[in-house]
Amino acid sequence: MSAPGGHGVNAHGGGHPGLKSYFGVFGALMVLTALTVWAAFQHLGVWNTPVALAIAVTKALLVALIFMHLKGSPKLTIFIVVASVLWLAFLILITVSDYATRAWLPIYAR
Amino acid sequence: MSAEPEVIAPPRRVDYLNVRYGVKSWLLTTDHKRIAILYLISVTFFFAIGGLMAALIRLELLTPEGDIFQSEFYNRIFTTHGVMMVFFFMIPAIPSVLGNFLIPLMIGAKDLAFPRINLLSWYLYIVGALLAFYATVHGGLDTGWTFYTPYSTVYANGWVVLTGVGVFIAGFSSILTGLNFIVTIHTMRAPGMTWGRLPLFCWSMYATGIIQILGTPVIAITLLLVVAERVFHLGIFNPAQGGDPVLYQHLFWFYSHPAVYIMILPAMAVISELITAFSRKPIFGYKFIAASSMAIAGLSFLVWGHHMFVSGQSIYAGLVFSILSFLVAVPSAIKVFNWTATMYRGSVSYQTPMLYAIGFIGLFTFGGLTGLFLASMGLDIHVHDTYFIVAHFHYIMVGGTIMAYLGGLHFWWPKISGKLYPELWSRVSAWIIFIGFNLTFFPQFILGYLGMPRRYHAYPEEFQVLNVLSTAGASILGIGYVIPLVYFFWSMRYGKDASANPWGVTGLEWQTPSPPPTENFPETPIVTNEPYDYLTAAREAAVRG
Amino acid sequence: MPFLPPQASSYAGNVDALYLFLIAVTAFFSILIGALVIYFAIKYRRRSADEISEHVEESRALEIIWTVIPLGLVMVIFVWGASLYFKITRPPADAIDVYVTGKQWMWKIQHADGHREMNELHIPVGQAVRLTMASEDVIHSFYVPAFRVKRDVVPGRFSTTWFEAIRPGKYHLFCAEYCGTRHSNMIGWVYAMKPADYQAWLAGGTPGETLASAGAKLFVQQACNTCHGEQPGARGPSLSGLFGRQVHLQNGQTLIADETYIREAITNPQAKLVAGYPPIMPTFQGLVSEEGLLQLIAYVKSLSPGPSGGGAPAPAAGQSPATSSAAAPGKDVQKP
Amino acid sequence: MAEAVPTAHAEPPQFQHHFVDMAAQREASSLGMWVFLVTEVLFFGGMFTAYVVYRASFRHDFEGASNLLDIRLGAFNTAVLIMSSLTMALAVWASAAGRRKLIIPFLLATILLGSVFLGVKFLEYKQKFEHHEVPGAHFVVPEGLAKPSELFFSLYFCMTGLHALHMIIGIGLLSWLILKARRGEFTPQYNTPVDLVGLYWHFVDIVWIFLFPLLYLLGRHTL
Repeated sequence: MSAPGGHGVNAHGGGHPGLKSYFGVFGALMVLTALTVWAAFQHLGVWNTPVALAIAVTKALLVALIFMHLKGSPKLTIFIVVASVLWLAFLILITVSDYATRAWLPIYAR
Repeated sequence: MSAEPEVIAPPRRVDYLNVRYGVKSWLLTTDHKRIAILYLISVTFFFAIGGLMAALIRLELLTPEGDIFQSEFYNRIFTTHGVMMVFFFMIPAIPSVLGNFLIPLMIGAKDLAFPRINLLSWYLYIVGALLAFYATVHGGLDTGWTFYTPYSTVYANGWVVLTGVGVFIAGFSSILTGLNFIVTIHTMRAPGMTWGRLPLFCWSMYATGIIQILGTPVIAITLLLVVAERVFHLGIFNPAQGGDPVLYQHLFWFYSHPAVYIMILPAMAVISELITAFSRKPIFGYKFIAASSMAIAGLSFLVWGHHMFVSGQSIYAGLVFSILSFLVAVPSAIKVFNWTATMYRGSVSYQTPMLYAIGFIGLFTFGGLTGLFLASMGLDIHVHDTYFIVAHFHYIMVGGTIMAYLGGLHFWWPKISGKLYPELWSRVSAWIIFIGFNLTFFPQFILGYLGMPRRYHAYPEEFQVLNVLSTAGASILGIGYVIPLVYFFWSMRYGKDASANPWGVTGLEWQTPSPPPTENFPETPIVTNEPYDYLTAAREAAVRG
Repeated sequence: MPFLPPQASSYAGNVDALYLFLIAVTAFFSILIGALVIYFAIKYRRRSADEISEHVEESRALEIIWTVIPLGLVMVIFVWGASLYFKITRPPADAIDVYVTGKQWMWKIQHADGHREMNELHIPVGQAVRLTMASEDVIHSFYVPAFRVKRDVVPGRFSTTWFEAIRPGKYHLFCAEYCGTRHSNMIGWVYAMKPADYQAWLAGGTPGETLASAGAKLFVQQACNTCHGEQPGARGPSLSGLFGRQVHLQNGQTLIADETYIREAITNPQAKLVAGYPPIMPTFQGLVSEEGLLQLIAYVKSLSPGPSGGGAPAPAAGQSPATSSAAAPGKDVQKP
Repeated sequence: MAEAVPTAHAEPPQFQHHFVDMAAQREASSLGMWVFLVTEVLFFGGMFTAYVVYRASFRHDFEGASNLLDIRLGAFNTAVLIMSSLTMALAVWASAAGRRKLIIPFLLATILLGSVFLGVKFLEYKQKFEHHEVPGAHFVVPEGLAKPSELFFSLYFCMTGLHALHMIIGIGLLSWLILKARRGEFTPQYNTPVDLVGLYWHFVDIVWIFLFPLLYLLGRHTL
């Protein structure tokens, strides 16, 4: 599983993304930050939060895949990252489902 | 001390115990076996504290009126019993004592992946536990081990902050142990030790590690918020300032239900090993037991709402939690059926570990089935927060985890100490524990359904007979637990020396001398045959013999 | 059965039926597993030190059997438990209202017609009783074992539950959620009485001011009527007939106006803004005590038709609370 | 990780003996770090859950309180943190590519940017103290908002405070790296500490990437 020791190997054998991709990601992150600030002031009605979250997720993916060289990491590492996000989703969504469905019940039995 | 025997002993073999002496060699060790011994001692100490509190509770409940202690003091006693037992005994016990000692041995590794983080994990445990112990000695707290808000954040006056910080720090010890197990099992298996040949002990420990990693941080942040709310008067869970106590319960039980699987999965790990070792037969349904450990690890995170059926949680969320709570019971049933099937046409011996294993199967089955009462929403309304619940989780924790912990300690004691424990005394204490346990907790099922609430200092007269029975059982149970402590110490001095494989069972840990050298194996073993393959082991022994 | 508490409420029998079924299931499987384990331990005991057992082939069929059967069984128990839960949580329409306030270490109980009791609750047999509960400090839990009813009383919101006594008697009332030093003294009695005895008890006590009329006074005193009047074009939504009705919110959601919604509208009005009305209502959090909130809820419920309106006096027809300066509306006039 | 033990074959001095070879040690270290980051995700996750639930309950107060935060400082801080992520990634690249002379400058740049971030954070906190927006005894409910706005500030201080604490720990780790780099310990065969601290730093940046919109931007469209 591990590449032979040598030039440019990182902690788990995956090759290092080149310099160009680092600066590319940096630029993209800056643009996305400006975009999310701009988007926050637009009246998108119910879409404001989803847009802000989508941009944040994109930025997080950029940092994770390139800066944290998740792209090219062994499948196990990617599986671990996905598991953590999934468990966070379990925690948030199931807790929110309790609050969302509290008012559904009619007061008296039919 | 008796006179030294005249005969000159043969040159002593160097093992992990006699390789170095002195306090520093223990307090700065990175050898997973020595760290397991450090955990064994500290975990036993806090079990004794929790056990003492249990004795005081049972003493007080002999009479309907609260006449031995003030209410305030009684509340602090049962809170200390809960905190000490849950956070400082049940959760660390099997993983950090048996898991630490055995996982490297079972997979043919020299040590865990991160030996120094393993020592750090012990120090975090000791710092956290001593903080909580300091709080207990100076008065303790009276919030219950669940720290429900707004009582714990606004109304309670006791060492909530210090105990919360202690549990917070001990939580990181659990995280680091889980992290060490996961990485070790992934990266340090001996050649030939594929996932399909991994002992079931390691499978369950791996599943426990996953729960420790994914669950513990949530209670860490929840306790931090409770401490912050008490210190800085924030209103995060205080309804007067807009906070919601039910949200605290969601965050608390998101960890605390998987935590009960952190307690039972290691017990299942030990039982899988004991049943196949003492039936001298390959385990029945290896893949199914391993898969059900992983299924439990996954499903255990989706069921926490069954603690909140009556606390104002929405009915539809309750439906989801109830159906998932029933689903998580199925893997446990699969394991019990597979263990029973393993004994079929085996060669069953009645040595003490097997007595504990058989006791475990009976009590865990009964305890697990009473869980179905609590998962069904309609019935939980009546039995929630009564002694029915107390009896259920004691059947699982005491009848299950502690029986398995004792069984495991007896089974691997020759490997840990190099000495054999006294077989007669251990069988006697096993029976005493079994009888004492049932007499203590079975009456509590009846008390619970009759309606006696939990955490009551005084109770109506009609419950007294059952409570007296329970206290009688508790005294027997207490004696039963002291006996092993005595003869384990006795065996270290006077026990017969143990061979590498005193039980004649398979497993890499039995192919290295007892007690093993610091580097576990002279040279890294190559695994060739399937796990628990007694036929091949016997054929090879015949060829060698 | 010596091991069951008295079956004193309408659904106690159903709960015990599920309980006995589960006891049967537990006994069956425990005995099955226990017998098998002991039988195997004896029949296949080790006869010689180095005896090796023959190989037993794993059977996938057996594995499937003892996965599917438990799965089917637990699903049956789930459906039974869930249907029982639905039956237990929703009161029949003709339930009378009782208001309970949990306070550190006592139960303050108020009947709709003004009777007040401490740690005691007198109810008629054969009549459904609906509890609207609030807590003034920490979480308590109203628990009557004989009725198989338990409901946490969470501070900051209303909790409701109901029961219908079917056998006269004196039954324990416990607080089931740990609430501090005298948690085990926060107990009391529920007296289920034959209707005749209940009426005698009612006549005996001198009812204080009814909750609804106290609520009406508070409604005027807090100047709620300046916005929530009956006249068209009022700045706040009309409250008559509100309880139990569908409410359409500004963000498109619709929900049923129950106690929790009305309480939230008082303590945190911005949370659920009603469609078609400006969000100008100030919060009354801290201005109205728990008692006051109970009274306002009782008053609002008295404005809507249905049983809860029956017992409580309602303001005279046509004379809306907005305009009535006199605080004591007529006692028996039904609101249209 | 670094007590130097001379070995026979060509493994670097930091090789731990209970591993099979250096590659296995690297793989284990990286796996261990990622598993640790999982616990960090759920550690912050608890507070995000509380935030999501309370924002749904008190939408108006949360949006109003969020508009009181200084968006210029927030955006500037986000940019600073992204830049520090770049310099951190370059430090990891330099250590892996054997460009020893560049390691320390990039680490210093990361520490500098981190300190700038903390400085701005300190400025914001001081501003809040002056405006009585700190929850507790002398919290003043901003006009036009109700009591739950204090809940917003409680969550604001808990989340950004814990994030700042993680930044301080990160800066401590970076300084430890500089000490090791000065001793010339990092070679292309052994740059694990730099890589692991890099993973930690990028994670802390990701947390801020989510904190910024949720805390600062959620109510701006209502202005």
